[in-house]
Amino acid sequence: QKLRIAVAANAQGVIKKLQADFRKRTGIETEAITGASGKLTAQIMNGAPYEVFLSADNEFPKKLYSEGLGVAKPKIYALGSLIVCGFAGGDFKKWQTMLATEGVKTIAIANPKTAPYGKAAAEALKYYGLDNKVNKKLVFGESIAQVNNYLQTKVADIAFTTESFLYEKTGKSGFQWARVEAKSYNVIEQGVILLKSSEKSGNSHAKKFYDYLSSASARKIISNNGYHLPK
Amino acid sequence: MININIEKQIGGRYGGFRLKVDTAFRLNTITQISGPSGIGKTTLLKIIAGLTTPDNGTLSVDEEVWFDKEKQFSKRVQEREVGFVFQDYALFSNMTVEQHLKFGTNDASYMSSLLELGEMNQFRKRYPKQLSGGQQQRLAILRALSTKPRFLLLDEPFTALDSELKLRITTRLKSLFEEQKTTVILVSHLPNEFGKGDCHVFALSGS
Amino acid sequence: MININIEKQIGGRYGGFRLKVDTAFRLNTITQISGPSGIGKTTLLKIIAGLTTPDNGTLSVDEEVWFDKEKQFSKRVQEREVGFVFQDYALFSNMTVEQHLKFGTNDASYMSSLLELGEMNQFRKRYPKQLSGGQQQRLAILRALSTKPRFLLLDEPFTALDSELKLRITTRLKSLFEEQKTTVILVSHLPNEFGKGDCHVFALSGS
Amino acid sequence: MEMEPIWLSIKLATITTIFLLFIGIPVAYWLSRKQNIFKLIIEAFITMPLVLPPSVLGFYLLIAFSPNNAFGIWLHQHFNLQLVFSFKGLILASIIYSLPFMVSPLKAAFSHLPKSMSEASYVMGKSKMKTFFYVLLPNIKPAVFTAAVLTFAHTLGEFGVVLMIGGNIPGETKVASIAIYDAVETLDYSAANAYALILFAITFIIVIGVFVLNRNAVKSPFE
Amino acid sequence: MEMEPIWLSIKLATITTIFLLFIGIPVAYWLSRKQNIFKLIIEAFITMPLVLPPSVLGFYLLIAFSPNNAFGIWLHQHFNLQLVFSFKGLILASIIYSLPFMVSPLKAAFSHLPKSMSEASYVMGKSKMKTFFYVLLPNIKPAVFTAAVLTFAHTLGEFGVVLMIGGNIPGETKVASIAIYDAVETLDYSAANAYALILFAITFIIVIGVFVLNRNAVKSPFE
Ligand SMILES: Nc1ncnc2c1ncn2[C@@H]1O[C@H](COP(=O)(O)OP(=O)(O)OP(=O)(O)O)[C@@H](O)[C@H]1O
Ligand SMILES: Nc1ncnc2c1ncn2[C@@H]1O[C@H](COP(=O)(O)OP(=O)(O)OP(=O)(O)O)[C@@H](O)[C@H]1O
Ligand SMILES: [Mg+2]
Ligand SMILES: [Mg+2]
Repeated sequence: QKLRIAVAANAQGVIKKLQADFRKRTGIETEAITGASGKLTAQIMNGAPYEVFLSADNEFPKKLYSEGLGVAKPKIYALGSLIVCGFAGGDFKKWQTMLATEGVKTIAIANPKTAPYGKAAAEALKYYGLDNKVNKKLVFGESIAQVNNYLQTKVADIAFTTESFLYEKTGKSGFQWARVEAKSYNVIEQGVILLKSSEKSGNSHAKKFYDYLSSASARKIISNNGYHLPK
Repeated sequence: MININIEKQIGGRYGGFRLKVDTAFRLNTITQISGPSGIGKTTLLKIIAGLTTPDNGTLSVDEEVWFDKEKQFSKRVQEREVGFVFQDYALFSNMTVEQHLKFGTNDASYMSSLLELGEMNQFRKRYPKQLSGGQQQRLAILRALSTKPRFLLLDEPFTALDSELKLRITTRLKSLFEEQKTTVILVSHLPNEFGKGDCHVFALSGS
Repeated sequence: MININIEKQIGGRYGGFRLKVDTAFRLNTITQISGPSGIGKTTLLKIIAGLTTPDNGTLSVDEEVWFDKEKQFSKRVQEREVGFVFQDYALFSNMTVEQHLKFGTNDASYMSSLLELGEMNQFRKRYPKQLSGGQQQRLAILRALSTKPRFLLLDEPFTALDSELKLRITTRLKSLFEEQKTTVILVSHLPNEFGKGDCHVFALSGS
Repeated sequence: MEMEPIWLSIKLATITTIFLLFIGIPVAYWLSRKQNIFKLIIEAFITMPLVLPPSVLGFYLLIAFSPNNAFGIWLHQHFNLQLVFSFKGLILASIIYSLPFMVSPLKAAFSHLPKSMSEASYVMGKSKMKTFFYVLLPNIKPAVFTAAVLTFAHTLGEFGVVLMIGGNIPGETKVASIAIYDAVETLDYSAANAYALILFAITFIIVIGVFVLNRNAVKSPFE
Repeated sequence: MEMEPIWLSIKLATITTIFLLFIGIPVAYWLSRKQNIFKLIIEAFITMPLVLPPSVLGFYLLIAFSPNNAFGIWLHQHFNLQLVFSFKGLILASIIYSLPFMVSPLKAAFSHLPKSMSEASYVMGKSKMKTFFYVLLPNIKPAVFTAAVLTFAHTLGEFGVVLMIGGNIPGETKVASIAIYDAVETLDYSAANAYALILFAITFIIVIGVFVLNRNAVKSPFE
């Protein structure tokens, strides 16, 4: 039985690289089950056979822990980095003014209610006093993955997404982007939790992977794929 | 004797009336029911077959009760051993002529004698849709015979047949009825379908 | 004259045969077609109405061509001004008696005279399912008359009527036909449906 | 809990069902007439959208309707119509998605009607059109109701397609199915339950209403 | 691109369709007989799952089947059956979800059959059962095929329910619809297109095949 890791949709790209590196180092086969964090949480609470859960935020892991489903308190494995990205012409260094211009018709962000990057994007817009000006242009993706689709297929002119989008495998030519300053939104803590079901299965692979996430090589992969690192 | 003493309210708001029948039909013979259109002939046959339930009364065959309103008893349709030729045939559109008969009997030689009787041999493989009106009517007769019923209820069964064909078929039917000791009840607008003097007549009339 | 000279291959693999008709029917009179079951009477009526296409030949009414195989011409069913009483009635199950007639005519007084003719007045509001066999057949006749067709094709239209009712209805029909100058073609197994000497007879036979 | 998504959903489902009645009935009738290979292929194509997960279908529609696309540009220039992130786009997408649920039952029903029924109407001088509306269609009433209910319910519950091409814009494309999805995602189960209950209640009333309408008007006194 | 999800999907859709034929046909027949208020309510309930977004339906099923739940525990103890995150659970969920697509068209078809057809069989001494299988069912063949095709296609494309209670486990619950969803989510459009094409091809073949089977065996020589 392979080790089953539940992974938030925004980390789909990086998890593949982590899995490969982990196998190279330990020989342990893993299986990533991706989905929206909320969905994965609901599943775990109802008996899903996942052993480690990498969430897009830290609220869901905390909730699981408080429900007694975690082996230990969740820890942060990555800090999300919000970018503003698009193919519309304009100066991305001054994206704050660009968003309000005529040339930008649709701006995609993830649903602030369900997705941490959406929440961060909304905070940033508010911080720069843009929320009222661009409200009419906003479209919402179910998850950050859907926002990325809007961007990739160019139905949205601009999108607030995760920096890791830039490392997904499809071509990124023509895209311009800028980091959103960290001060403008609350830090996006992505938590990982080692689940109780890993104890039931009896082998120590889950624990190994959980520990591996804090290793130097894992941290390097994480930071090379569009995330900041926790201290 | 088939003893009939029943009542049934027919039709609701518009032109409803009460069908009352109190009579007895002899077994092992042919009884012909006549009466104006809409008087309740088809309804009476359906009551005998158990397809329609009277509001009141009793129905029995010799000593055997088939229906008794007071005792809340009604013999199941399937157990009455009747054959029925419906006025509108009610053929099975999914079955060929042959399959209709097979549905009633496993006896291959009886089956082919029936096909012979109805002059339907060449249409064995046809579906009802592929038959002319008279051919469909003959199939309806043969299907009713296929189960060798003790009682045969015929609702205007020869209307689509030309007179020569009708004569050939009724003649053959008569000897089959004698052989199988069938009790036949026939609804028809024409007198003496099976030849003179060979049948009892019951005229249904309004009350 | 209705000039008919047509051929049609009937039936496929099993018991197929070739229907050949070469005859002429007089206008403004009643022609009665007879012939054994399955010979093609219904088919012939459908060919006249334009519901079935012959393989070969021509069909014309006086000088007017209705069908010509060589010219690839066939007059549309809707324009042939025929009325048709189908052997199986083909009533509209979604319409009441009244609605059937309204579908053919807007003339309220004609409608009620038709209901009178068919003795169907009390069943105005009934659906076909709620009618007895003979009542359904009368409705089929009335519906066919409702459009005041120039040509009326009747496929065994009186089989479900008792003899007295039939006599009353055919008598009324005859005067209606005279009034409307209807050309009537009637398929029936009984001779002289409209009284002796009043109709021409065409016997359809195999070739 | 907001009520706006509920209204939007009902509006979307109603409009879609009405459109689909207009489209589906003739298409079903046409398909039920003499079969040929061409119709067979059309019929297969109508069923196609079903086999894609809704969100993937939504993705393809997104690309098809995209304003960067020839088709999208054409729509925009000639009709000033923008289909992505708009209510109109949702309607079109729902129509495509629910088409088979409308067409298939109707087609089966039409093919059960006896040919002689239409023949009887033709000889009365009635056109194909008139025959269709006065004779054929009334005779498949139960199937029409069935198809309409399925379509309506299916559109109410539709979610993947709508989410993808709608962009979850409040008051425009944020329908009830998305609201309930959001509620579940955020583990806000009481809101989810409330939405579910309302959707159930609406459907329940509609289904019961339609079935009462559909109750066979013609009752035999013998039954 | 892996082929396993495709096989899993076909297996799921086939099993679900077969089960639903067994369940849906008798239910549809029963519903088509004399209507009463009780049947009406059952019928409304069958339609209910439709109006929920699939993932929300999946969520409720997840809770219902959850091993933390009385029902889930009971299933586990008495049948050693675990319905969440297992292929068996997917089957059950798909059955619930697709039930209306099976039942509704069949019910409409049964209600179109003339009563005299079964009466003719009863007087021949045939039981209700035998009448059903030899007379009624064969006469609604087109509707049965329609319903089966809709159910099959719909199960192939089903996704929200499956994802929720199945959990995307390779070889067990990772069906094609999820694989294609994942492909789109990760912007792997070429894989998505490949999956879509395969799903289309399969459905196309099945639809064409069924319609050819369904082609009316009885052809009038006059048409
Ligand atoms: N679909 C079909 N396939 C093959 N043969 C058919 C089909 N329909 C009718 N026939 C055959 O065509 C012949 C003529 O049929 P038609 O209905 O015209 O006969 P008919 O003279 O009206 O007979 P009847 O007096 O019995 O009504 C019949 O022998 C019938 O078996
Ligand atoms: N569903 C119904 N609703 C109301 N009245 C009905 C219904 N079915 C039949 N009837 C009426 O019941 C009466 C008896 O019908 P039945 O079919 O028994 O007549 P019948 O004697 O067989 O007539 P026919 O010789 O015309 O076949 C008819 O007057 C008919 O109008
Ligand atoms: Mg009768
Ligand atoms: Mg005939």
